[in-house]
Amino acid sequence: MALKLTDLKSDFHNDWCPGCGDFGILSAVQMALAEMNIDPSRMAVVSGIGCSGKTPHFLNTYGVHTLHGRSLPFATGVKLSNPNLEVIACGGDGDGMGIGAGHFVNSGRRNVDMAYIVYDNGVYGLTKGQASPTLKLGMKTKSLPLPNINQGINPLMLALAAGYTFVARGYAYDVRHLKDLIKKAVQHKGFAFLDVLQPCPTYNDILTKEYWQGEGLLDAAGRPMPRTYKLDITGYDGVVKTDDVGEMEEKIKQAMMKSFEFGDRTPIGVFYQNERIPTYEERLGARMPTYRDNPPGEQEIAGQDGRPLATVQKLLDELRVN
Amino acid sequence: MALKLTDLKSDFHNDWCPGCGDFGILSAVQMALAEMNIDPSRMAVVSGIGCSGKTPHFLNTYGVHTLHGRSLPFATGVKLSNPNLEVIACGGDGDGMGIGAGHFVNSGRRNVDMAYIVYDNGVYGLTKGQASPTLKLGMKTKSLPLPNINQGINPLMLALAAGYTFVARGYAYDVRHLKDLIKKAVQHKGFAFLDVLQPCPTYNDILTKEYWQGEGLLDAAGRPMPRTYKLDITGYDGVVKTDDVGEMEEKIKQAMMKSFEFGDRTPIGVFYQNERIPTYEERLGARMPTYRDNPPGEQEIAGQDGRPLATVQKLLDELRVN
Amino acid sequence: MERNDFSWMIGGAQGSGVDTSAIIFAKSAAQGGLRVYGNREYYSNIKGEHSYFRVRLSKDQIRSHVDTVDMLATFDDETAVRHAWEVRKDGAIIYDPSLGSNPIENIQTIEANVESRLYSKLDANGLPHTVDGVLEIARRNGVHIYAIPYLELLKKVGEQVGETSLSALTKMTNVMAVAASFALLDYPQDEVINAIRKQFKSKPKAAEMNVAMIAITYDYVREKYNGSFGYKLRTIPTTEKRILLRGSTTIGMAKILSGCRLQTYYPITPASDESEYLEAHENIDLEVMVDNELKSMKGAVTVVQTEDEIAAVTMAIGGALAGSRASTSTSGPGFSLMAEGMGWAGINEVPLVITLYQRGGPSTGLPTRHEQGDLRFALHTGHGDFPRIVLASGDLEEMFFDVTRSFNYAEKYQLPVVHIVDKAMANSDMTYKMFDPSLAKIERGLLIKGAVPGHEDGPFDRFKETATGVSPRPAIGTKGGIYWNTGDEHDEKGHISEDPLNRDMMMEKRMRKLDLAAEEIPLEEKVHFFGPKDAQITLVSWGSTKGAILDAMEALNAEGLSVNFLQIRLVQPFPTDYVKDVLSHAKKVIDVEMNYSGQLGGVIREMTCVPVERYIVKYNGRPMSSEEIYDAVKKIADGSAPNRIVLRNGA
Amino acid sequence: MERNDFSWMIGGAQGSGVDTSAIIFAKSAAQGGLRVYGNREYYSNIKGEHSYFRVRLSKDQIRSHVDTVDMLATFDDETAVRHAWEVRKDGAIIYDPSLGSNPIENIQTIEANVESRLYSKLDANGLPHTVDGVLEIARRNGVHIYAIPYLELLKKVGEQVGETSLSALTKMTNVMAVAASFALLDYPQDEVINAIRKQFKSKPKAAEMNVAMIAITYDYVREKYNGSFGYKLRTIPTTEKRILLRGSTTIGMAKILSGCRLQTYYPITPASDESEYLEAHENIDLEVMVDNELKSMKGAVTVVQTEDEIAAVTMAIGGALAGSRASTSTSGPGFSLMAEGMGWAGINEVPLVITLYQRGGPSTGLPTRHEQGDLRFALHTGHGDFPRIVLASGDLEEMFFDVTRSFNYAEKYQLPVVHIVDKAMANSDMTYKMFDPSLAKIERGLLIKGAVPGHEDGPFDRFKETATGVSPRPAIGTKGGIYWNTGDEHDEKGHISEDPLNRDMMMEKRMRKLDLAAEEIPLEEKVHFFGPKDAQITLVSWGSTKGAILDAMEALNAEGLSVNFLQIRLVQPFPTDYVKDVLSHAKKVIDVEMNYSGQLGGVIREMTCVPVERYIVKYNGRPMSSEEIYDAVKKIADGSAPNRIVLRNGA
Ligand SMILES: Cc1ncc(C[n+]2csc(CCOP(=O)(O)OP(=O)(O)O)c2C)c(N)n1
Ligand SMILES: Cc1ncc(C[n+]2csc(CCOP(=O)(O)OP(=O)(O)O)c2C)c(N)n1
Ligand code: SF4
Ligand code: SF4
Ligand SMILES: [Mg+2]
Ligand SMILES: [Mg+2]
Repeated sequence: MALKLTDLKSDFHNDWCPGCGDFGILSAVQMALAEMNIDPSRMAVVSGIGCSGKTPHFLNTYGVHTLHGRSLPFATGVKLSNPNLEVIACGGDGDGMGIGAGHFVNSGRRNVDMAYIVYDNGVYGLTKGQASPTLKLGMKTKSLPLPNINQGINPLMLALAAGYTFVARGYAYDVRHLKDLIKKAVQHKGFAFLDVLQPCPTYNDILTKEYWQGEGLLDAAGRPMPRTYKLDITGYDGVVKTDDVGEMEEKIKQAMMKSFEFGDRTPIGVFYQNERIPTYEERLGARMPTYRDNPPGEQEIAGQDGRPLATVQKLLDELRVN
Repeated sequence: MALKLTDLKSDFHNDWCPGCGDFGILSAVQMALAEMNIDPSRMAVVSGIGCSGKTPHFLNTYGVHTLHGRSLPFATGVKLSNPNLEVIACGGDGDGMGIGAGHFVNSGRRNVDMAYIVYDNGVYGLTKGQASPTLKLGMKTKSLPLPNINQGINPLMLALAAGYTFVARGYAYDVRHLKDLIKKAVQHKGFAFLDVLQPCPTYNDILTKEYWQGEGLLDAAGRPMPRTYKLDITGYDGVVKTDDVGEMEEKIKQAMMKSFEFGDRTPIGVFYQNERIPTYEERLGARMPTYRDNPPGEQEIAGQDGRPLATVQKLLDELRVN
Repeated sequence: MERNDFSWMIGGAQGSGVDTSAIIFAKSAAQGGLRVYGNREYYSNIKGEHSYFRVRLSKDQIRSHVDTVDMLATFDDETAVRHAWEVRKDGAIIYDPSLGSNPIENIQTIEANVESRLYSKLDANGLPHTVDGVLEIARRNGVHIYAIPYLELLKKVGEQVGETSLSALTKMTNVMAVAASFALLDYPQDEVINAIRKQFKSKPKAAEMNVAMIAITYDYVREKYNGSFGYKLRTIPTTEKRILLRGSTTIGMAKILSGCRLQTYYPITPASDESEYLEAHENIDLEVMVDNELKSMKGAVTVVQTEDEIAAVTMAIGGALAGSRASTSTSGPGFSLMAEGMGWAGINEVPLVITLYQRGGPSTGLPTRHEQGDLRFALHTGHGDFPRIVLASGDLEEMFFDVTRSFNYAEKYQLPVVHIVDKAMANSDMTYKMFDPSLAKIERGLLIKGAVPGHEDGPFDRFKETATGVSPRPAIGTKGGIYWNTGDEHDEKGHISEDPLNRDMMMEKRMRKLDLAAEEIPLEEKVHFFGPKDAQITLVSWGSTKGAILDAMEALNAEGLSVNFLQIRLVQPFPTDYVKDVLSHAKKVIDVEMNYSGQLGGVIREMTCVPVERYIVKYNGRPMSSEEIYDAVKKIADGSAPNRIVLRNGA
Repeated sequence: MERNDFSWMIGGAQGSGVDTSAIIFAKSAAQGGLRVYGNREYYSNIKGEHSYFRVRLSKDQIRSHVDTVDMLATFDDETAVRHAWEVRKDGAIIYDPSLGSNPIENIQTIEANVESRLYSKLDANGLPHTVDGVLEIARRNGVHIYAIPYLELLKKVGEQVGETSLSALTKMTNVMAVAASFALLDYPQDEVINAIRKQFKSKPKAAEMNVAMIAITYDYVREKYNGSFGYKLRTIPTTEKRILLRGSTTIGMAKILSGCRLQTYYPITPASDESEYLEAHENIDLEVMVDNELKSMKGAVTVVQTEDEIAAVTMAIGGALAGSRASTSTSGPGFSLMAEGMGWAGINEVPLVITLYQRGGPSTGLPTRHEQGDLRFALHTGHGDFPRIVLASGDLEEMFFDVTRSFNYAEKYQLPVVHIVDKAMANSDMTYKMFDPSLAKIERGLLIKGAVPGHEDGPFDRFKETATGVSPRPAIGTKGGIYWNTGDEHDEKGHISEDPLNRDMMMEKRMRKLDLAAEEIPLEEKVHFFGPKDAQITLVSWGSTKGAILDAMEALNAEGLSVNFLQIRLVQPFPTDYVKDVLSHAKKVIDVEMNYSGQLGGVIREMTCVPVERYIVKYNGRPMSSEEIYDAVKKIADGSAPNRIVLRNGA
């Protein structure tokens, strides 16, 4: 039975600010999940803390609203415990690249088969608008008393450096395009990173919806020219197609260069994708033949009366001294 | 008075394993500091935890052997408290890019005027040889029961993505070259990252001294060909010379591409350097005119009898209601 | 409980100006010589969820809120239906009549369980599920209901000042609720206008529009409700200079005064307001004696927003090593991340101040609500044994002066100090007699800066064993002071040492400093004792319950139930002898705490073996009112209640 | 103290095979029916620093080491000069005569303060600062000194087996010290050969070389020192099947048995040995009942090395949510980083097991040394109040079976469990009667997997209020079980809720589970009581002091000083009534702990108000010996000692 959009909506009250880009992302997630027709009870959405962190509560799937910066290790635990589940992590830019940067980098190394959506608004929304790690040096949003004193991180470049096998960017108000990106990220075999430009009308008065939709950037005819453009339309192809290391390096380089473009012409779409690298689960499976079919979370561990199914007699016998 | 090498040596017993690459790095640090003739009492060496973390104890400067993964925020605290000190952070690859990866990334954003030397041996030395974040996927050092299940990080690429303004690589047994790199790193205006290939003969039997010096890689005459080569000899120039953003991006791209080279031909030297970006201290100074001359750690705060020098009467007066 | 004071409440959606209007209310009253206590409740949300502000006024000293509301000023439907129940008989509700017929089910931000509780009350009274239904119940309970047609009046203001933009006009709605309140209370219009002018100092146009609005509101109320509300508010002439202090400002200011020059933080509610205050005031005024003359100079506080709280605590430690008075401020989740760093500061004898703003736990808990649940954790943060000082303030004035004490302790005893405050204090406003900052004295202990006197080159015995356990401490950068720090056990120079004898010496040296601190710190800084020496009831508590307890105690004593109150301020080192003496001679001890498990009670039992058996606790996220304490003490006193009473008031 | 047993020590540089030789020694003895207790001391270093291994043997049950060494086997200079002092009169030292004239100052790895202590002893005896000087003092103290010319004998072996590589031969030096020891003890050569053959099972050539070496060593000793050493070691026939168990193996094995299927860890001494054991045994044997027949199958334990301990704890929690029995193992610094994660598990009622291997703190402390300093921190980790269970094992057998208990508690009460062990246990080896794994019973509580029976689609009330506080818990992935987790306070479905009534309900629901646990967990799992009911002295302690206390207690009782011992195992929920009853009736209570502040003593005072006033504590990083406890108890008993005795033995 196909899922309807409403099947994915929880009835928990949404308290994001009016006009928040988070709404666009939420819709796109709901649409993507409905279209992919994944059984909601075989799915977990795992988030960090922030405005964005509330997302799981609005979705009718298993939801895990974790700690600030920790969505990735939590999500990894869920997924490795039961690789038969679909796991999506999400959270804010502060959550992911500030306090969570260590997990961000090291999760790239693991390549667990999950998707991670970052709500990139340049600010710490829920704590009232402090600069987030993606805000550029010298920017002064209305929430800041002084211009940002730190350089901004380029999330895509960081993801490429960390080893993510799918790196993409979406825009919160281009819901259909974003929906497709989310589907790709979820369907990607490996760890998929999706950075979403998310206007925060309450605190970030620079990277607003109006900005992205071309305010002040007019074409000859005086029409605003959107500041985002779609990569695929330009013929850009970020997908690695062979096991050749050279090809991989080429595609990474290409994606890195693309990732420098930001501002008046900001690419959205898939920057890089590589399914040739084994996932963490595949690597585990290679070591433990029963891993996939009988994963940790589904293994029976006890028989009648609590008798452990595992036997350690052989191990004990190794220790015998007489 | 010029410093002698011995002025920089503490008399604390060194307990690294025989043949450890750390000795090479230590010598290079001592030589560099002696040549730069920095007053040891105006200098702090701040380390993390690991074999490498013991470094400060062997140096006759203020030494701060901190917590696992935390050398950078500790060092930042020392430096921002007193920007007139020379501060060098150092530590292992596990320390810096495993547990410390979050600070690694976010320190890049700050660009505090310090140097950071990573002892990159591919393993967690002090805890007996587990895989570190720089060990490549599938490598099985003698200390590992099974091949490494994680992808390795490319530290240079990560540093570039994080915004370091000086990115270099040295080799522990090329002490003179390393010494020069350390001097450059220390003298660099901004946050300098120096990754050092450091053989760990006890646990890492793959990236050994013999490997780097060309074992099994013979030229036509049957002589081993070293696997490292010096960037500057090839005419490579990583230094940004203008304020042009285009030049900066070009140099970053160039450095990233260079950083892919690893193995039979592994470049050492300065990959990227940019002194055009203001340091964190400069940014602070722009906001607080007294910051440089009267920094936090040197400010007098009390007069006779403990009378606070700061007066808050104006602030209190703002709160008056009658 | 008799009240000789007045309790006012205003509510509205987050972001709709509730805070501003409450402050205008409070300042108008304070200007007129009234004492003020105000506190704010809000959701962990940016825009839209319900928040409210309570302001209590009195001619006498007050230090806490009461549950009963004398006047509820509303300008939205949600505030009316949520809070109408709290208004006392003969009290007043101000509301917008155009919202009267709004069905409750249309109010999105009301939780399902709150909604169903409302319905069952309305159903029991046969009333519709609307604002009017709720107000009708209030009316039946003897509450005066005052309709203020905000929009109508605002349009009139617009006509008068020539403002046609409706959105510009409706921005004044909340302040209009204030004006209506004062008008009903017959409070001098000039005081309100005065406060408004100060508030909008930098926006003269807004100020004038508001002034016009006030006049129109006063006229309307006078005409329509002339004298119908029984309570009149009068100014009280006073010559005492007073300030209206807000908790989140208090510590920032005191840090400037106390010489804190490096503050690190990671944003977190409710701690980050302090750091943001510091950032906004980073360039500070100094008065330096130069050639026997006081000269005005400038200095600076460096404030660093870090990537997480681990960086915050370790960076502050680094700063302290290099000679700064350094601190970090945080709340529960952030403090949990600081455990490892604190241990490092402990073993390296680093003067570090952590300001801990407690909020509802565990975990993310109730991030914008109140609790005092972190005491035990603060006493035992981090693995292993190391010395620390834990100091808890009970009100804003203590908060202010305890900051200097915290830094002094940290430097004199060379250890981490946890200065515990909480959400209730951070988000409260109170009038005080102007503070005298010259009462603050800075003591830096055995810090050496510049050069070690008489020391030749070569390593310095930073961790030299001494009788007190405290050793001279050169800041990094001091000539002749080179030494090492390490988280490992170390010798006198700071080098790693695994030698068992050295270990014993160092453990004992470090822990001995607590004995010194216990000896040197004066009793007044450790405890406060209030009320009659011999009393039927002895209340013991810590932190911000102080205000409500004192208010309740006064009322109980006035009624003849003799009650005294032991406030514990220094929890580590614990003032064991004094507390044991007081409690073992007390007739009936009741431990009062804003946490589930009665954490201080446990500490007292541990340290004194006095079996603290009676508890008044609260953990629903809302601070205790003096009424709740009053009631609970009475019940325990007359034996009509169990030994553990859980307070549950608050919306 | 009389001893009916034998204490042997071997030492050498880290990496020189001390561990292997000690294990061969222990196994040879155990094979012969002797009981063995062994423990290892080493520096936080990879190669070169001094380490030593003590093996104690007895025909009777023994559970601890003694300080006095009967025989010290050395093959380097450092071991001789460091440990000669510990050898009792009539004991023996085996040494390499070629090292006798080595000056102590040439031994790089001896700390300056240790060196100067040695010099002053030598100077007082007018002896040179050499190995010979030290041995001479021992000789004067009545110690037998046996020179074994290792190199000479090894060359002989080489000739015999045709091995000319000197480095291949010198690899046998350490085992030769073992052979010499046994030869002096006149222990059957066959047992040693047997043990060697087993040890070198996979290296037949090495085995044969060692066998030859043993013969030559035995011959040499017999010839040169025939019978000169008084103590003879005899095999004791036994039919009891025995194992020689190592602490670091114990828990790993028990986790396999107990159904732990996801283990996360970040490397740290001494915890990571366990995870590495699990990794090496990740493919496990199952016996599954299929069609009424037991079938052998394979399963797997997934072990993940994470980037830090924050990831380790949160990943384990994620795993537990998805239905695995999940755990993480760590030591002090790592545990400090887990504080925040633990609180999340608390508020979300996640069954999580943290195995905490205590080591010397605070901070990095003494990373390879022993301490029990984390009890208080484990009881209060994380901000706010949430329920947890804290269980402490006292020996390897308890460690083994407590693992199943920990997982059972975690799942039955849906909360984090901290299972506390320590370095002393992790790095000790002991003979036990073969364990019976069928004693372990798995109880998963209200876990629902697959599908919620009878539940329609739509959210599930995961946090349903129940009388016990425990609610049915669907694993993520369960049909009909959709619910939410959040670190915020939440309603029954797991959605964020700030409602005060809901908050109270949830706090009470969670905390109530501790009452249930206290009620259900049998007394035998909470405490152990040893010795006569009425005794002059009652010792109370927890953790690995158990062995030394029992050994001391036996000796004291044998001498007529009646002593009993209350071992606390479950520290949270605390067995208050039982402990209070025992201690308030005890004549003289002494709290024995491996930490500075007597942490358990504080807990007992807090929970029972029994004023625990006498303490035997130790914090120099070396485990307590039974002799030390014996001596201290005697002194306290006869009033010749203060109320707090600090033990300081150990090198
Ligand atoms: C350990 C910890 N530190 C701080 C906080 C406070 N906090 C809550 S949300 C947040 C930042 C949110 O910013 P971001 O991750 O960008 O999410 P957004 O609100 O912008 O969606 C912070 C710092 C916390 N919950 N936990
Ligand atoms: C919080 C914490 N976790 C774990 C450890 C244990 N530990 C000590 S050193 C080390 C790893 C060292 O590896 P690396 O940083 O690469 O340094 P190396 O020894 O290789 O120089 C670890 C995990 C610790 N000290 N603190
Ligand atoms: S603060 Fe910003 S990110 Fe948060 S809900 Fe409001 S608009 Fe969205
Ligand atoms: S373990 Fe490796 S890194 Fe550590 S001291 Fe030995 S050789 Fe050096
Ligand atoms: Mg954000
Ligand atoms: Mg390393």
